[in-house]
Amino acid sequence: MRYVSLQKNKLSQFVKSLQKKYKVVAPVKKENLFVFAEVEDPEEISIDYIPTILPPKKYFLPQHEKLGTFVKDSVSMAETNIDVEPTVLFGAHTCDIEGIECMDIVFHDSPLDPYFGKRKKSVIIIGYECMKPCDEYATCVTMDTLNPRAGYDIMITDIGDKYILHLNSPEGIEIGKNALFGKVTNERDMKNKLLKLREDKLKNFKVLLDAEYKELNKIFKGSYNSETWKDVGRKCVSCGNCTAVCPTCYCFDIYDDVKLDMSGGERRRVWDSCQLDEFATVAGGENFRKERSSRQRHRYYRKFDYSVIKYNKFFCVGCGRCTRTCMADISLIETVNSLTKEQKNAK
Amino acid sequence: MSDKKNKKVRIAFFDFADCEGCQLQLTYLNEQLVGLLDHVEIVNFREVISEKSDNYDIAIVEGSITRKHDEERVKEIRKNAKIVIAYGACACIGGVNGLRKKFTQQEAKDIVYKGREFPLEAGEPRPVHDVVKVDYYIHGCPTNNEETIKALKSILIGKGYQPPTYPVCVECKLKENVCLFEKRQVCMGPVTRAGCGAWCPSYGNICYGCRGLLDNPATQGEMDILKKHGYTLEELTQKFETYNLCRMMGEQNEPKKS
Amino acid sequence: MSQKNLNINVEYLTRVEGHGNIVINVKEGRLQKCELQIIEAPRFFEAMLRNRSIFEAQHITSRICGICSTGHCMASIKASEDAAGFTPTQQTVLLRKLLLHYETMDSHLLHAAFLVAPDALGAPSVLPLLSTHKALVLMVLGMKKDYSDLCDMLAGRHTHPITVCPRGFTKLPTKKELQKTKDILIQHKAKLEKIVDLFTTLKLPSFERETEYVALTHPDEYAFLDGEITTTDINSLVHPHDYKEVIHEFHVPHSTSKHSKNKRDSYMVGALARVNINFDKLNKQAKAVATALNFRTPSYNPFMNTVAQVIECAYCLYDALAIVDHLLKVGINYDEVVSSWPKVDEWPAFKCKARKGVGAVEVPRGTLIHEYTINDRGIIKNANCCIPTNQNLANIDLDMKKMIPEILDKSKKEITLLAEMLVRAYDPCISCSCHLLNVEFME
Amino acid sequence: MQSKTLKKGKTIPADFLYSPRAATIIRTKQMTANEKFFEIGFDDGQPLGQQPGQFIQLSIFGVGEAPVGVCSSPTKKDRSTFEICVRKVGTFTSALHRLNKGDKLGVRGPFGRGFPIDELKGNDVLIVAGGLGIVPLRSLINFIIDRKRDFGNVMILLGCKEPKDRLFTDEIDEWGNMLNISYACTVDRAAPDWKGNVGVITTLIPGVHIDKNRTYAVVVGPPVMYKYVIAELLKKGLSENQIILSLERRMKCGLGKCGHCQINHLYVCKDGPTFTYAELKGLGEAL
Ligand SMILES: Cc1cc2nc3c(=O)[nH]c(=O)nc-3n(C[C@H](O)[C@H](O)[C@H](O)COP(=O)(O)OP(=O)(O)OC[C@H]3O[C@@H](n4cnc5c(N)ncnc54)[C@H](O)[C@@H]3O)c2cc1C
Ligand code: SF4
Ligand code: SF4
Ligand code: SF4
Repeated sequence: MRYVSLQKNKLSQFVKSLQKKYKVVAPVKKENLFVFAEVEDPEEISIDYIPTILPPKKYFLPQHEKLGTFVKDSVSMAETNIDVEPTVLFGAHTCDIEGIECMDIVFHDSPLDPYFGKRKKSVIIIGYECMKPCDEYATCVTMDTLNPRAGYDIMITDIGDKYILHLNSPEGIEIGKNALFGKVTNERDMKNKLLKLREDKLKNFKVLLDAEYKELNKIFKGSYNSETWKDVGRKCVSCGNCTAVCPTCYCFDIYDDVKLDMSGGERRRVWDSCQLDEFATVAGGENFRKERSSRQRHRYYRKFDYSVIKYNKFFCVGCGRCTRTCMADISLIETVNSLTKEQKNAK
Repeated sequence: MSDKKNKKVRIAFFDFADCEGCQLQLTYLNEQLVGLLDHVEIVNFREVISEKSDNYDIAIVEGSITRKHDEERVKEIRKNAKIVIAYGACACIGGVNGLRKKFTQQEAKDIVYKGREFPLEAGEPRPVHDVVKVDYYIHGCPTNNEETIKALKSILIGKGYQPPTYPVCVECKLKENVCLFEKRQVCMGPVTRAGCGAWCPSYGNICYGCRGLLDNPATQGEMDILKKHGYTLEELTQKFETYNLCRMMGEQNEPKKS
Repeated sequence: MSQKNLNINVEYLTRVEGHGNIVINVKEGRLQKCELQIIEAPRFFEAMLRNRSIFEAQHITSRICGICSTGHCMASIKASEDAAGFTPTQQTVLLRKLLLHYETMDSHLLHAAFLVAPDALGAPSVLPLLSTHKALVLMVLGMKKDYSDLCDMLAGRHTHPITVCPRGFTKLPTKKELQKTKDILIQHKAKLEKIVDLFTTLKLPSFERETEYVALTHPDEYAFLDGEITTTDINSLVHPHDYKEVIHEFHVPHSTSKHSKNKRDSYMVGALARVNINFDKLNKQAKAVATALNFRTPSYNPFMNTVAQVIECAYCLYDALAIVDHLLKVGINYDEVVSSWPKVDEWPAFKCKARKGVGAVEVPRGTLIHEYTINDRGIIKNANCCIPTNQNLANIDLDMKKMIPEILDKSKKEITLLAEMLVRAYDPCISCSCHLLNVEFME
Repeated sequence: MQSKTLKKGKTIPADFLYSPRAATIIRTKQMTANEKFFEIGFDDGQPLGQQPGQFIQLSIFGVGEAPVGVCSSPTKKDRSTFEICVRKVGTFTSALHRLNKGDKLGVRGPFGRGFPIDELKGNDVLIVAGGLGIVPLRSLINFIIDRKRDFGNVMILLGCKEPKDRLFTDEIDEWGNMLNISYACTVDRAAPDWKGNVGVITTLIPGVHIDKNRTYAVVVGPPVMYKYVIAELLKKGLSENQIILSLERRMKCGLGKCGHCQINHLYVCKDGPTFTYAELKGLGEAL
């Protein structure tokens, strides 16, 4: 059984049943925006939300993470307690699920990052399919992350009169055994129905990028020395917001934190950003990406070119966060369109 | 500097023109302070204890240097101390004291001491490094205990302390705050040195830049942003000035890494 | 009386906030000179406020003094709102009162337990008390930590509060935080009793000098945040706008600092003045403390200021609890969150009333007044701040002048100590006063 | 999909990937005012097992970590120790300089891709070292010396700022005495008593005789040096594949995750630090 149904007014009850076994994190309102946070009362969940300030990557690679503890005069790290509770990530959009997949590739790429690995294993991902665009910043249509594909345990789709849950893993199937759910008798019909639904919903989504998915990499191949980077660099204030909010940015710094009594301490890692002055600076002061323009270019290339070379995958999932968050109004859509125009004119 | 010989490091606090709010922060440390006292001995802390001593290793200097007499006093402190730490915005960058520089000394006196017949000694407010060499900086108005502790620990184990070179936004985003710009407000976070944990934005206020402009601030970028938001050039400079006037008036910049 | 010669010069008086010297000169048993000198560097805040916006005035003036920053914030905000014509909501007023109570309790407690008690117990500082009165010291430390936590929850931090600004708060406490506030405050009831117990055993010097007492007063409440000015010498109320009718600032030849007086040569502000004037308005818990500590109004003993502070601690604690209970009952309205500045779409066209505004607040050390004259963009064109410590300076000098001859038969050490204790009893805050005081070295 | 069964707060061993192994300093030697040499051995007696050109992450708890190249050859007689030479430039390196014989430190690694020994075998090797570049190259030189019959002619060109900056001076003379190894040294500026060459290292290249068909050039030095040296080597007729470089970038994890050392799509810590010029050519951020 791969599909079950759920009455629309039963969503809260479903969450409650999950809370018996898991910590549930879901989108909740924070002022005029949204964040993923632990929910106590299912009513707190805002299931209709635009992408949260930080993507769910924080559950797999926390902002600050302990790598190990050490005691004075010893040189290896002691056992460390990483606090991974069995967690349900509830209501993740398909773009964010794709983002988690990207992180997964990087951290599983040999050598496997043990901390990420452990956390990944402890989180059950329950997605919620988007039927309409979030806002004018999302480019999920072009990036092909609009529809559920993989990387989730359960996907919830609103088919109008009720929800359909696609159970995509043993854990998902286990959860699907809950008495709350109705049977879906004809699975093939349901599959076709969903396919049709996905075709139909496309017309709700405006295409904002002037380049198509398959052209994107080629455009970047030709744009390394584009003037566009200078424009972007002039505007950028190097605040690092765009990388913090990106679901596929994973760079980090490592630092030691000593205990007050100096008897030992912790080695920790913290999110870092390639947009910051110091990121590529070495002792002596040489900075290999001194210009803001080169740092911005680096960010874009990590999404649209380097990742393709390394992992054969775009590392932009089209969530629109970097554009939404940028106080300098640097827009991914405008940047990519400007590159596209340049490339097309050049031909 | 470590406790190799099991000798406690002697720390002395001194204050100059300031509000003493940064020293006050330390009284909130409580248990942490007790932990620290295993390694250090506080020999001068006028606000809390009566005893005084000239024998110290680390001098923590709070406040801006203004008058001739203060200049001499801080030079004496520099002579006595192995390490001098500028503590708080007034000491590190001049802080709000710098605002006085919008006026000449005479103008300021006329405004505040109207009708006074007696002499009044004042001086130009200056960050400590304008008068003596400073080894480390702990920024903020007020300083943030978390950073103070971090810095003291690092200095005590001999690794020294270099405050962040990135902007407040970095810490702000990690805390998942709604950016003030997304609430139609303007913020100095992008050009201000981090280390406070985005204290003010986390409580819904804007960043006022109390930790000083970054070494390499995107001033033009920030100006463009503010202008776009309807600020005049004058209002804009005012925003930069609240804490940074000493630096903006071309006084010696805060020296780069020591 | 002895034919004594005495020269006392206490440089950098400790355990007060800011820098001050005490100079006493006695020749052949006659007092030649006796004054508290302020040696803090002048900082010119009134000048600094010129051409700044009312939306940052509280941010800037809070930096007058780290200890009194909440008080300055409140006075500043009230002056700004008064000038610009903003009226705070009921909820805002309650939360501001709450914050001011935290400030008062914290400041009084620090003063009473850590700065005054060591003197009364004959210790040079609070540190030796750690061995003799360990439990108590730790308890007070814990209480201080609580106040700082409470301030963190409500204002982001204690020193230089973040969330308080003209028009309201930039962040409002959650229900959980209110509940936690209540829990903490309830625990303080018993702790306060211990402090009261300590003060029943402490012997404060018995010195008296009748003077004028000045404070805000309010028909319905013990005045802290709001009220009109009154004194023990006048029988009328003075609107804050007319504060200059009571507070006459003047320069004196023997000192370079501004002093204040009304009809007499000096007056006193602060806890003692407030309790003397507003005793009726205290809640029953505070009155009980007054009885326990043998406090009778009017008290003319400046050393009793500390006792008055303990009484006020009780008032604030129970009033704070009442406020929190009320807020828990009616719930916080989160739509009242304000931006610290007008939002960017309001800003270019922002207009307000152009006129004078005055904010008068009772802060721990007495009546604090900020007066701003603003233009229609809310830009301050003229500012004046009247600081409690300043207002007390003349009174301190006169108290010393009366007290020293009375105790000349004591040793120099004892005289010095008593003089220091007297100054400390006023809990002077010299950082504050020094925004307009000068320095003069007596060698 | 894997089954997800982790329990709350489970304690896991600090992973070896991030957890250093305990090591002890066996011997130190102050080489110049700013460079110090350390011989280090793991406390469990295991050899490091590095290839020439690989690096390790040194760790001093409380201070942090820094990458340093290993300057001893795996063919060294006593395999239970290895050697490094570090210049004092910042926080970590200063702390390291304070350590002496008997002090403990942590070591992770070896990391990265070393010099392509298999390709060098049977060929002539031209070694070009600028400044501190001699440090990782020393491991290659010693490797070649120990396996001399596997290699053809070896030429060593050394450049540094001043004569007093030269490292491994005693060994260099020895290298010069070895059969089939020739060496030349130049300094940027020198006192009158200096008898050797004066000028930047590129000035030495036109003078060397190489068989362009069977020579590999291995170049390590400060970033500014590469462009000029490569141009000279190309003039000599070497192909892009015959020029091997070792790069230095900021590094934190050494595992190809933290992103600091990235040059375009390459991670210096994992894909490098040694690269052929062919691999780097055209990468905007490499040279
Ligand atoms: C592959 C490789 C091999 C190296 N081999 C040697 C060697 O054999 N001898 C030697 O003296 N130096 C070597 N270095 C350079 C050495 O790593 C730096 O000098 C050192 O990291 C500076 O650290 P610091 O803490 O003293 O300086 P800080 O300026 O305080 O740097 C702080 C941190 O930034 C990172 N960092 C700063 N500069 C560099 C840099 N140049 N490279 C990598 N990370 C950096 C480190 O994590 C360092 O701990 C090598 C670097 C690399 C990448
Ligand atoms: S969010 Fe915008 S201003 Fe900030 S670093 Fe990214 S591109 Fe630059
Ligand atoms: S609120 Fe201020 S500090 Fe925070 S991200 Fe926005 S601009 Fe930066
Ligand atoms: S947010 Fe800005 S003003 Fe506030 S403490 Fe931090 S640096 Fe200072």
